[in-house]
Amino acid sequence: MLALQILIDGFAISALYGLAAVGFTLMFGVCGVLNLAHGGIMVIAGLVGWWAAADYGAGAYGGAAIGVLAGLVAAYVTYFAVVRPIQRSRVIPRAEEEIFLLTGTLLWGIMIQVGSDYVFSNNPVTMRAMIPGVMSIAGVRTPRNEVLIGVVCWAAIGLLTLLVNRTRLGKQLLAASINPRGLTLLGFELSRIYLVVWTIYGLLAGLAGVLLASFIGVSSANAGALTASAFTIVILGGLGSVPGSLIAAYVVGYAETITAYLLAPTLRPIPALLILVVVIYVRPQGLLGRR
Amino acid sequence: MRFSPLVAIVLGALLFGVSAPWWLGAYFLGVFTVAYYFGVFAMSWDLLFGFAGEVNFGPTFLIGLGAYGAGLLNTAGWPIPLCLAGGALAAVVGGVALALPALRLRGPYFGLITLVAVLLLLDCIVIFAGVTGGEIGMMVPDVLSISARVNYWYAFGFLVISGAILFGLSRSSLGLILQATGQDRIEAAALGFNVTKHKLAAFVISALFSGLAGGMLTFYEGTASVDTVVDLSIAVQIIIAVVFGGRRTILGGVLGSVFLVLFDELLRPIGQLNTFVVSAIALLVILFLPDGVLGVLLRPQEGR
Amino acid sequence: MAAPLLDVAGLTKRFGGLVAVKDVGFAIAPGEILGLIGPNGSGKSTVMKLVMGIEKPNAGRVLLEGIDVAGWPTHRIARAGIGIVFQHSRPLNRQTVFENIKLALLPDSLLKLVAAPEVAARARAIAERVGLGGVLDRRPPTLPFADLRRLEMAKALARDPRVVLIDEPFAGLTQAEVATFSELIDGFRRDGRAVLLVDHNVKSVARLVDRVLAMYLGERIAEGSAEHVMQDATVRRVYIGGAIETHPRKEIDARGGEPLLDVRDLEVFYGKAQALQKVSLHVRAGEFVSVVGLNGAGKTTLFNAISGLVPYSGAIRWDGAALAGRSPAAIARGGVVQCPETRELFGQMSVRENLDLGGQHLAAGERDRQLAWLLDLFPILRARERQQAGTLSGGEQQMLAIARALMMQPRLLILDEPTLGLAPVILEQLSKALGRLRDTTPITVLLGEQNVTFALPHADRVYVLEHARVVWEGDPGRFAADMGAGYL
Amino acid sequence: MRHRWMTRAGVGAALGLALAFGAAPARAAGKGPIKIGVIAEESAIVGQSISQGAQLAAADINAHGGVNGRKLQIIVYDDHSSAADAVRAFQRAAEQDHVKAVVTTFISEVALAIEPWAARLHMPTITPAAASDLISKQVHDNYARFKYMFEGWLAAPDLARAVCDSSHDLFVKELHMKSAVIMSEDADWTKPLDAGYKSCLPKAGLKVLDEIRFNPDTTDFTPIFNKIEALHPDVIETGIAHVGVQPTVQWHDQQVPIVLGGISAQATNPTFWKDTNGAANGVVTQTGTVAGLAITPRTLPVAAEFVKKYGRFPAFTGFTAYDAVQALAGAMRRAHSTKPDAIVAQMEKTNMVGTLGRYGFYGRKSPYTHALRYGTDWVPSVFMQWQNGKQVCIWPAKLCPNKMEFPAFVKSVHMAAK
Repeated sequence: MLALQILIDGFAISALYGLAAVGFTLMFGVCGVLNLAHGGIMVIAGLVGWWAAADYGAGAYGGAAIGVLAGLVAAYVTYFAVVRPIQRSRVIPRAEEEIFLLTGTLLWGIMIQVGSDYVFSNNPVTMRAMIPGVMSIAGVRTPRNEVLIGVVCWAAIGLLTLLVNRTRLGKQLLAASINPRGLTLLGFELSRIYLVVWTIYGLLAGLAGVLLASFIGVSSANAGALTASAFTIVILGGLGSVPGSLIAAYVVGYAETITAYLLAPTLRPIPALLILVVVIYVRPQGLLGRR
Repeated sequence: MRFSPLVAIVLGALLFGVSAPWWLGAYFLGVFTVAYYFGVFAMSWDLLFGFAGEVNFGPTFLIGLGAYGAGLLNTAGWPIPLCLAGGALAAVVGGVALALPALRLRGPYFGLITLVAVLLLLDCIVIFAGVTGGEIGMMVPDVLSISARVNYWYAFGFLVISGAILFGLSRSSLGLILQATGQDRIEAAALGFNVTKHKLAAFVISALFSGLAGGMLTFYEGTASVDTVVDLSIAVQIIIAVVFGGRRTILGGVLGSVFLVLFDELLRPIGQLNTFVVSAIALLVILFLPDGVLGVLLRPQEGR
Repeated sequence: MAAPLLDVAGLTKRFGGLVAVKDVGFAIAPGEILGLIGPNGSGKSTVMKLVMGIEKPNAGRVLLEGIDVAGWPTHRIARAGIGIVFQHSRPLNRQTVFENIKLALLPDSLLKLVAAPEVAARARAIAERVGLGGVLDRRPPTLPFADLRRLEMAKALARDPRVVLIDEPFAGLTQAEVATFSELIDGFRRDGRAVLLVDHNVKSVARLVDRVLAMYLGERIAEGSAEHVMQDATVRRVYIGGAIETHPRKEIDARGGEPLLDVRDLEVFYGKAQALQKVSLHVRAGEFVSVVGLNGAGKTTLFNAISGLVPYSGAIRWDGAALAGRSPAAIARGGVVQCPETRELFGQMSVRENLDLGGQHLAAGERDRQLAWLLDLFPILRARERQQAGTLSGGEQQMLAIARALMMQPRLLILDEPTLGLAPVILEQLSKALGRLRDTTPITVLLGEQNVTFALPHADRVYVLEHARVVWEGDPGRFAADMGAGYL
Repeated sequence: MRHRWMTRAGVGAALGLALAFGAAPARAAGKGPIKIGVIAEESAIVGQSISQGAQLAAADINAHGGVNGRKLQIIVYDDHSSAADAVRAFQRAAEQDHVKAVVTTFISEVALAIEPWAARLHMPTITPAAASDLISKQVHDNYARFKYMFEGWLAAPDLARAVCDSSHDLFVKELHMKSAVIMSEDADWTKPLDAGYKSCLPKAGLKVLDEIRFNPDTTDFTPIFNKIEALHPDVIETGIAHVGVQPTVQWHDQQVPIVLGGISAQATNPTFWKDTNGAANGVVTQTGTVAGLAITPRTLPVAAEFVKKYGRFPAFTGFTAYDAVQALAGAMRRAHSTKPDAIVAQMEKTNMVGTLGRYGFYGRKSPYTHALRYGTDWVPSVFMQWQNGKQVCIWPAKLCPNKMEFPAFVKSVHMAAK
């Protein structure tokens, strides 16, 4: 019974972790950008979604849609106002582009956090469950919304997998992550591909933010922690590896859930971090990362 | 011998620093006190980044170890000087722990590890909230002094000594060798330099000063808190201070720190949004003046 | 002959499954200069790195004055008396030339923070010797390229090494500068040092060396005096190929008119090094033009300029319009498709996926026809359709790269060094495929090659690129007569 | 070349001068208004209510002639709920702005960081919400040093007593409940709270089945609720302030069939219903007051003013901060002085009608020196329940005639009744 409970509870939260991390890792894999404003973008999506659903009267689904859209807009702003100017700057040495991108997005993330603090206050908010009520899965009472979230996360991840593996656009993305120069020589504009990736990324981060708001709630104060969590998962799974991130999300999700059930809720984050430290020293490229 | 602009700037800054207690109010002395400690953080970071070429996103890992190490020892009843030494030692141990992967890894992976180190320290502090005070902060029994002037002199003296040592090191033979190892470790090795040894030294020096400054800041404020010495936003502030003031100049970091702390304070009347404005300014500087203020001021020298 | 200073034997290095260096040995006596030559990928640079300890050998010994230093860390080897002059100089740009030289004279100590007083005098003396005496207070970014190379020489000299390794000593230098550098290196001989010059070909080092060791695919293929090695049959086959054949097509020569591709006075700089100097060439529709030249002559730079990948001055016109300002991808879509030396395959994707990506710009039916045609042209790819591109053999990868470029139905196909690192039997297959391509389609080809035997048979016209300049232009029939002897 | 750096030096000098002038007015602290500093987190509703309550009190006082002929002026500092920011703001308030007293923070850890500074700088300081008993214990143990610190809200042991008293009436007598599980965030203020719960709940008739403490960073409460549910308690007695929205929403979404009671600071926010999308329905918590409730004659007028001025009903800290400023003003009036020791001496004698009850502090003999007095004669501590979007007062019965109502999924209500 307890095992089953852990299995079910861990599943949804892990799926959410996974969804929040795949966009982040995809971005690094294809564009080589580690976006440290990631948590901020998710928070914006959650807060705007909550606002639209509660204050603006868009309803649960309308609010969710508006929230995802907000995530997309925030991603575009990140790209056009911060990332692209750094990439195209003539005064920033190429060798140091990385640190400029990291500090730039980090600064931008702080601006998002402080800005939404100002607009929404840092009170945590939760979006109304899209499907209220509970259901029984093999005797374990589970909120329907949690089931829905698990399903939506996996649907999104499945769609992304289909997109990457089955469509022409997906092949371009895959190719860009392997060899951008090769793709240029075949007549594909990398700038267009990057824009596509930022779009996908914005939608994923927006969706993750909205689901997070409806599952456990968001607050502007979470922005840093959300970036850190996505980051931890992505490092654990291997930078740029989507399947690696998913595996890592489940490792972290279940490690946390098991700890919370069997040891103590206070110790929840510890095992995942210990795993991370071991992985970093033994296999720094992550579980499925390539060097 | 030509009178270089750097000498003029340093002399001006020293004059400002020495005379400040006579014409600045107690509160602004306090602001500069904090800014000076941040200046040491920034210089230590620049030694690692600008000279040894290691992108350390987690300077607050070292600072936090120093601050919390000193604070915990003080809670245990040790006198302040011993606590500072203990905190600095903790930071040096942390620096060596960071250096080990740094010597094996290249590219973004090392940067990631430094970030993870900060997260780890952060989680430890939160989890062991019983002794560390968690996210809110840890109160330490002793303070350096309650007089703003005395505190200012402690900070100013510490800054001047650290600045002289770090700047001296950067201009010494060691600084030359560090730059060579930072730029191309193969070429440096081919010139006969033991890269491992020198990198380790850079980490130890950086950690030593970061840890000391962290401990001093703790005993100035009477608290060690995640928000002032560990949080990633502090790491960002340090990196921005260096980039703003000028990378690879050591002293530029002090300039950047004073700017950031002072501005944050001057903008306090606009309320919560002060952080927003300071971040925005820093972002613009990063985008348009990547060489930093001191970098720009000293540039004409190079065009001879 | 005196006892060798440096005595290398049985040196072997494997990277994964690839044997980069296989059982290589040589000895250099004091005051002797040995040339180590081989085309790109032959393993010569790896040998240099193994001697210096930058890579660890899997087997073999490196005796320096009788002490085996193989596997030592680089800095200990350097301290033991081996110095290296890297091809790409990376000086400390914020320090003066004087400080850069001083750096190389510093002891490997954490505690000696102030340099010993005699260091300054030594640094000045070394600077005088390499010809940097007048620019001691300048910073490297303000120096001309040749002075940067001098600085590298000075740094290598500072440690007073018994053995000096020099990588591509003359790359990027003008003829006059080559002379002064030769003099400098000759000075090392007079000092009694042992010198190893590593270069692509015999010709550039011939005047300087006492002996030459030629490598190919990781193995030693010839050793002896420069003349001897130049005449060596194996060496000639590696560089020139076998007997030169040509198949002129009269009808092409008769066709005049506007060239499809027209390059005028092209100049390219990498930092301070000039990679192309006033290069002009043109290609008419349907022509097969070969650009031959040794590694480092500037072929790849030329093609990258055409493809819009490097900034240049001068004019490149395609189909009557300037290409400047267009993105590399737009140039490729416009019909100028490059199949680069590095192949740039998508290693983790299947052969079919690689080809499909090339064909994405075509309409569906057209794409299928093109694919079917290409799989007929390169039957081996049909058999490997599902295999990951990264796991193919070198020859198969090259065919895939060409096929992928052809999937775009280019109007001009640029082939850069397709023979690089390939076995002779594969070359033959490749050559046949090119022949079929030329004879059955109206395609225009611009081929860059070091291997003359491969480059000439299909060519309608030939350019010879040497030292960043076009030195000869004509039809392949005359090449053997005009250039045959002087090419190597 | 030469004159170029001369201009640079000139710019530097100008900057220095500007700084000097900027700093100069700081010294000229004359006979103007009496300044009181408010240090709290403006982004949090609880914190915002503190500064708003203080401003409101100052406006009221100034409308009635001020203090000793001088106006009161409130200076607000944002501490982002960080101890270091708070200490920095405290120093600025004392040394730069020369305030005469400080009202600060709803977080015990921040108050504890400020306490030594209040002692060092001799600054009368009152926290309108921080509940840790350590704050008052330090005053008790080292009075001469720490006497400047006051707790303007019930200390945790009193909060625990209030929860036990109300639980006895509400859960044991009315609903026939027998058992409880304690669920508290790991923070300074919950340590004495949990200790109080454990000692007084059994006396009130509720057997304590377990005490679960969790990380304040926790976002997913599913395992905690499942663990609690497995113990089959009748009620969960909480001690939460850093978290609130998330456990409440998850309690509702997962339909945890157990009453949620105790202290949930965020649930006292009027915005809590909206923040949780109504998941708060049925939640019981200790609070200061609720809309429409007249604990004292002052409660309703102040609440009305608050709504008029700021557009919404305040969190309980709005009232405690209001009372704190009134108490400080009263002490200054009685002392005819703004000298720290005089203010402190008069503060100790405070006995006024506050907005939440009769307002006064425990004396030096109490282990909780300078903490707010609890009891039916003093501050009674009200319990409320969210019922269909409204905060409804349910205890003490004298003030609140309303009945509890629970959503259908809270089965423990009926189970216990049987």
